[in-house]
Amino acid sequence: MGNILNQIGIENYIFLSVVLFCIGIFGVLYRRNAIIVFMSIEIMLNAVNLLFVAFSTYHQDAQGQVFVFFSMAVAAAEVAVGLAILVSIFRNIGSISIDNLKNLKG
Amino acid sequence: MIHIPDFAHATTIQVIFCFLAFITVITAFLTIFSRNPIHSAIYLVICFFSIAGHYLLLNSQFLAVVHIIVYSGAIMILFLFTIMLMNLNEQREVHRPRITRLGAIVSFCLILIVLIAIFINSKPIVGEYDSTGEDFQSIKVLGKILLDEYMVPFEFASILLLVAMIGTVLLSKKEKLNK
Amino acid sequence: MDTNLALILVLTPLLGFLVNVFFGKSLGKTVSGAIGTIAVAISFVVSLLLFNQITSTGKGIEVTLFDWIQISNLKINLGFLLDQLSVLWLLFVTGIGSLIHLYSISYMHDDENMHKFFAYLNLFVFFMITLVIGSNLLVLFIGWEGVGLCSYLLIGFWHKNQDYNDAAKKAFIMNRIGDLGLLIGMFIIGSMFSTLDYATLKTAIAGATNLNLPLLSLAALCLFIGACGKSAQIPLYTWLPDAMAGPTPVSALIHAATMVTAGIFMVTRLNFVFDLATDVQSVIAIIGAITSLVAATIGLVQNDIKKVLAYSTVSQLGLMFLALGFGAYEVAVFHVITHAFFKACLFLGSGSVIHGLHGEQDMRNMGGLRKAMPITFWTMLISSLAISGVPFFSGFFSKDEILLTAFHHSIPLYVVGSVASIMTAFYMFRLMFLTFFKEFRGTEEQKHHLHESGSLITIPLIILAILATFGGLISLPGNSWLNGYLAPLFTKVAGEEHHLGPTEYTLMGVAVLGGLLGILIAYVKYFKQDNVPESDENITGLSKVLYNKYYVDEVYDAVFVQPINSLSKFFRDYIETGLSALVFGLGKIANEIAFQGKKLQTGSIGLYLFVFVLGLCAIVSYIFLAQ
Amino acid sequence: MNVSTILIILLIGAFATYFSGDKLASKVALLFSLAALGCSIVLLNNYNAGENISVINSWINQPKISFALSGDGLGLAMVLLTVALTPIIIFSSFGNEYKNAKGFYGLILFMAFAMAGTFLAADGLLYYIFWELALIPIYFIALIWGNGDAEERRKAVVKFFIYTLAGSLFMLTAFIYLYTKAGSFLIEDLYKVNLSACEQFWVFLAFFLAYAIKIPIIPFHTWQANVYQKAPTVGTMLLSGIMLKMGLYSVLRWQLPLAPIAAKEYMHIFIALGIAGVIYGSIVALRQKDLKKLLAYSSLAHVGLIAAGSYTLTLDGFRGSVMQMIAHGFVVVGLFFAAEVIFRRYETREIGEMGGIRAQSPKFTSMFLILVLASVALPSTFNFVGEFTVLYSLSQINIWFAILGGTTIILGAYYMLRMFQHVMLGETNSKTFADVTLNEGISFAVIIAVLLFFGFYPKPITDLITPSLENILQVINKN
Repeated sequence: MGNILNQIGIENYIFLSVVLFCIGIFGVLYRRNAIIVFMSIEIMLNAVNLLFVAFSTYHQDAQGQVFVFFSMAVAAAEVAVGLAILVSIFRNIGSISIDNLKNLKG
Repeated sequence: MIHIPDFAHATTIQVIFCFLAFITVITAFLTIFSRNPIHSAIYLVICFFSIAGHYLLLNSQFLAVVHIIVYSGAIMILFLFTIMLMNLNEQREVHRPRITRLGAIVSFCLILIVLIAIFINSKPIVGEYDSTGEDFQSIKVLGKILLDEYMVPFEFASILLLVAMIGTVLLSKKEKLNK
Repeated sequence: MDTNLALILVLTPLLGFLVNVFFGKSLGKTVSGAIGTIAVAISFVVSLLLFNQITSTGKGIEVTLFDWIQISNLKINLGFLLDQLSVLWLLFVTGIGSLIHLYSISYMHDDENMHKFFAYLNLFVFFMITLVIGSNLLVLFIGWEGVGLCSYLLIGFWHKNQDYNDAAKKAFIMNRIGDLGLLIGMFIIGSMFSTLDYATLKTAIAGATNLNLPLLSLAALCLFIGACGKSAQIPLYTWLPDAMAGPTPVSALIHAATMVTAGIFMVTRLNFVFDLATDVQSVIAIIGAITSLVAATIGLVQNDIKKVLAYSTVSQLGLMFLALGFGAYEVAVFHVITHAFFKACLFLGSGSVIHGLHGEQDMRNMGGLRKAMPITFWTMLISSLAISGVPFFSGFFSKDEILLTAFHHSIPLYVVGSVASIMTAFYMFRLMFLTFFKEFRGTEEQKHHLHESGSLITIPLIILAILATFGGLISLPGNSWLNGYLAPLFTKVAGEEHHLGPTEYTLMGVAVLGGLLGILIAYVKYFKQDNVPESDENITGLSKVLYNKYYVDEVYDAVFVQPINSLSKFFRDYIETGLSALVFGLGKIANEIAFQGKKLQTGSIGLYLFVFVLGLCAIVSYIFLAQ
Repeated sequence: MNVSTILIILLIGAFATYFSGDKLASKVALLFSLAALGCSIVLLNNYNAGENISVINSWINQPKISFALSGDGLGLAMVLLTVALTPIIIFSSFGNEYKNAKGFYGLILFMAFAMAGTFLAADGLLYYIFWELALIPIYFIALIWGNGDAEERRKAVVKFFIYTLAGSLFMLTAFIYLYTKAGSFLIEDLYKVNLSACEQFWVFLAFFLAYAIKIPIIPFHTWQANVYQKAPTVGTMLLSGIMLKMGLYSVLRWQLPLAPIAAKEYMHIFIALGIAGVIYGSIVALRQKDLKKLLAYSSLAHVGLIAAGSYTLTLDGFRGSVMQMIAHGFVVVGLFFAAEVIFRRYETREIGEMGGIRAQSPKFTSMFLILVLASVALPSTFNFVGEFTVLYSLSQINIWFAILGGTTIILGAYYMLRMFQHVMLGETNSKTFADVTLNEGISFAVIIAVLLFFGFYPKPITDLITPSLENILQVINKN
């Protein structure tokens, strides 16, 4: 099988992941709901992962995919801990709006 | 120049790609814009599935499967559980100042423009793609690399997950102790 | 042998000092006084031995003890040089010193700290000997500052009175101003000739080619400033009258006979330097003459018996500097010696009077003491005649020589000196008439206690009066033993021997007449007309200016002391706090930045992310797009 | 036996004192400080006999830091000053009761250890460590056992601490920069580095900041007076007697040889700064109401002169300033002790509340007066030898420096005698003033004996320090 990128082009993947990444940023800025913010972060992570895989193919090298593998592990851990924190915050203050999470205010 | 797919003479793969990309972007947007978190989560699942489709398209089956398992299977379920646990099915975000929206839109546009500008600027790097036909992304190869070259990080990843698990348990448990 | 003699000479007074300091209190007053006196007397005997040796061999003795200070290009020994000049000085320092010690046993007997007094006096003699016999300028400087210290201690001897302490402090500080000059002079000489040793310096200067004369003159000027401080010349003379706050024997020893002549000693010692600096010599002569006149005018109206003598001392010192300025070193030395005799006698006599009146120093409250204190009267009269230049007393010869020298060099300065001499005669006899003639003007109680002082006081007076009478014999005009004795010291032919021609006799006559005129005016004013000086508030006009010493103290206070004090206050209150605030200000700025910066941390993740995005865009576009 | 023995004795002493309990602490501390003194005298003998008493051990390989202590004349002289003053300082505190005495005396010995280490260290980083180590004990001594309002004291002490620490950081930077050039922190290697004039300027400046604050040279002196006033007298003695000398010593040992071109280029500025300190310190001292503050400003004036002497880059200047350092160390300890003696009896440091002490305490007066006179450099005291040499060296650079610097003998006499007059003289004070006790007398007598002995016979010290100063001068003049 020939290289798939010959038919699609790496630039399209780059465009796609850039757009996805921007959507993620947009989501973080736009939404106040911490869960949605989390989801936006996941979108950003996936945008990057996608790019990794695309370039892995481009370079004919498995390293990129290995990296994605690890990034998934990290994302899983992060989500687990992050959601646990959210839950406990929700229990404490009854809201998960990030406007209420200003304990770091100087 | 940006390579614009020619829809009239598009190959199957190109069509599939365009379709998947469309779904990905749309669902990502919907994730963000839908008022109900549950809907968001469901859109996100679709988004993840489409990304897994991309992986398949790129011929990395292993990753696609892992992606579906981890993201759609584990993470999203976690999200859903959490949303349900918090009873977040109705919209709670009342106040959303205009400045926030403006900021969000500005950053979105800005980063998009910058990134694309960079990409266009560095276009010459993108050249023809050659294939040696060498197998580099089958499960067999990946497994070898993971357990050979990346043995230690791999183990660390497991430790990380373990720690995250313990941390999560502790985080949830402590509240009960306090109350 | 010589080393031992020199060490005995120096260390006996030091030993006396140590004994008196550590055991004086337990030894009792008389014993401690005796120890002090004997210590100085031993030094006197040693001086006599040395004098004998030097007159017979005609050569100086050099004693080097050990290296003292090492500086790269000059090595300074702690060593002594006993030559004609220093032995001469030793003789009258230790001689008059012994007499004054003897005198003090009686004079200070009522003071509870008598052992301390003797300790200080011995220390003074120690330092004075060091000053005189040091073989280089720095050893001289030990003595120089040491006598200043003793002067400080003794002026402030009655330390419970803060005025006295002020006077002591003033003396010390004014001396230190001079000392700085001396130090600078030493630095210049040291860097020019790489030595501070007199003998080496003399040969170095004699053998030097291409001398940097302006620099040498500067050195000489600096040295002269030092001499000004110590010998109370304008502009540094104001401490000496104030120094009369000390016990009278101190005034006699330190502030009349010995310490104040240190400046003359130093200039004489370094005659080879001053001979080259002719400009500086003129300065010395002019300052000497002016000092002499100014002090004499102030002396005219003073009512405190010791103040009169103090200004008289300043005036006489001025005359000595006048002689020095003309390079007539032996003449100055001659006057130093005769002046030491009669001024010591006068001070001791006034001390006797004060003692008799239980501390009264104002001449307006004296009078008629002639009968009660005959010995004091006669000795003081002799000394007054000597200082006034009445023929055949010692002062006549020495003062006449100075005026002669002045006449040969500069008529205006001669006139100034002569006027000062006439005034001297006037105020000295004003003092005599007010103190010893007419009726007693003090209280009844004082009158009741009037008595002649004891033999310990009168014996020194008598000896000094004899010396004041016959002291002039050591340098008779035309046949001077002193000039011959001192000749080896000087590079130039020791002054031109004055041939006693008609000019000289005329001048002598003029001087004698002037002196008699002064005495006559005093006689008319204070004996015939029975005037008593006005009380302080009635003094007006010129007398008031004179009585207040031309307001020099006030001027110094306004020009130097007050500005420094206000500067100090300004520095303390503003600059110090300002600098401190500056340092604290840095801390405050950091604090303020933190405080303001804190506000940036709104806790709003949205804002953080927005800024983060902006930053990211900026960095990324800089990296990738800026080429 | 080598110089590290002194450090070991002092360090062990510090711990032994701490563990000996409050009652024994002062005696144990005295014992150990005397042992250190004895040890240094033995070492001095060995050194004079030509024995090598230096130590070089490698310590850390990467970066290359050695445990190097040099036992040359200069270092030894300064260490002698330290270990001679430490017993005096400890002994002088015998009349006071300190709570938690074991900590107090332990810290004193620890500080002596650090200061001796600073004087001996022959490795840049080791030196820096000792240098900063010396700061810690004095911080606690001043903070815990100081006097006056606690809040004000804390403010003064923290200012001092941060200020000096900030200065030292510049020095550390300079050392690291030099290390990148030399590849070693050893002083010999650092001496060999050839820097360009520009680099030297910055290195010089960095060192200068550290030392100017420590010494202190105006206008970096603002910490001084307050800390001197607030610290317990023992702390003040340690600070003024020894710690200031760390800065002055370091100028000679580190700053000048490491940046000779810059030193030559800018020496006039720094001499002028030193002399400005002389005049400024003297004038400010005139109107001080607090005895310890007055002495602090007098210290400022004296160290200004010493610093000026060091910056002349002549052998005379170096020699004079080292001698003056030693002399000033002794005299200032004596003077602060006198202030303490008065404080023990009158419970005040306000000059206005004193006066009329002389009549009641002849011995104390004599001793105090001798110290005052030594401090104004009366000939026959050691201070005169130092001051004369320094002023002479200044006169070789420019006669005006000598004249302006020489005003110290006038202004110094003015403020010191003024102080003496108001503290000691005048009408007998209504409060009784017991004369010095035997203990106090011994401390005074030792200090006075040292000052007078070396005043007449400074040769031993000159001979000790001259070779090493010549070496330093050689390094400075190598190109």
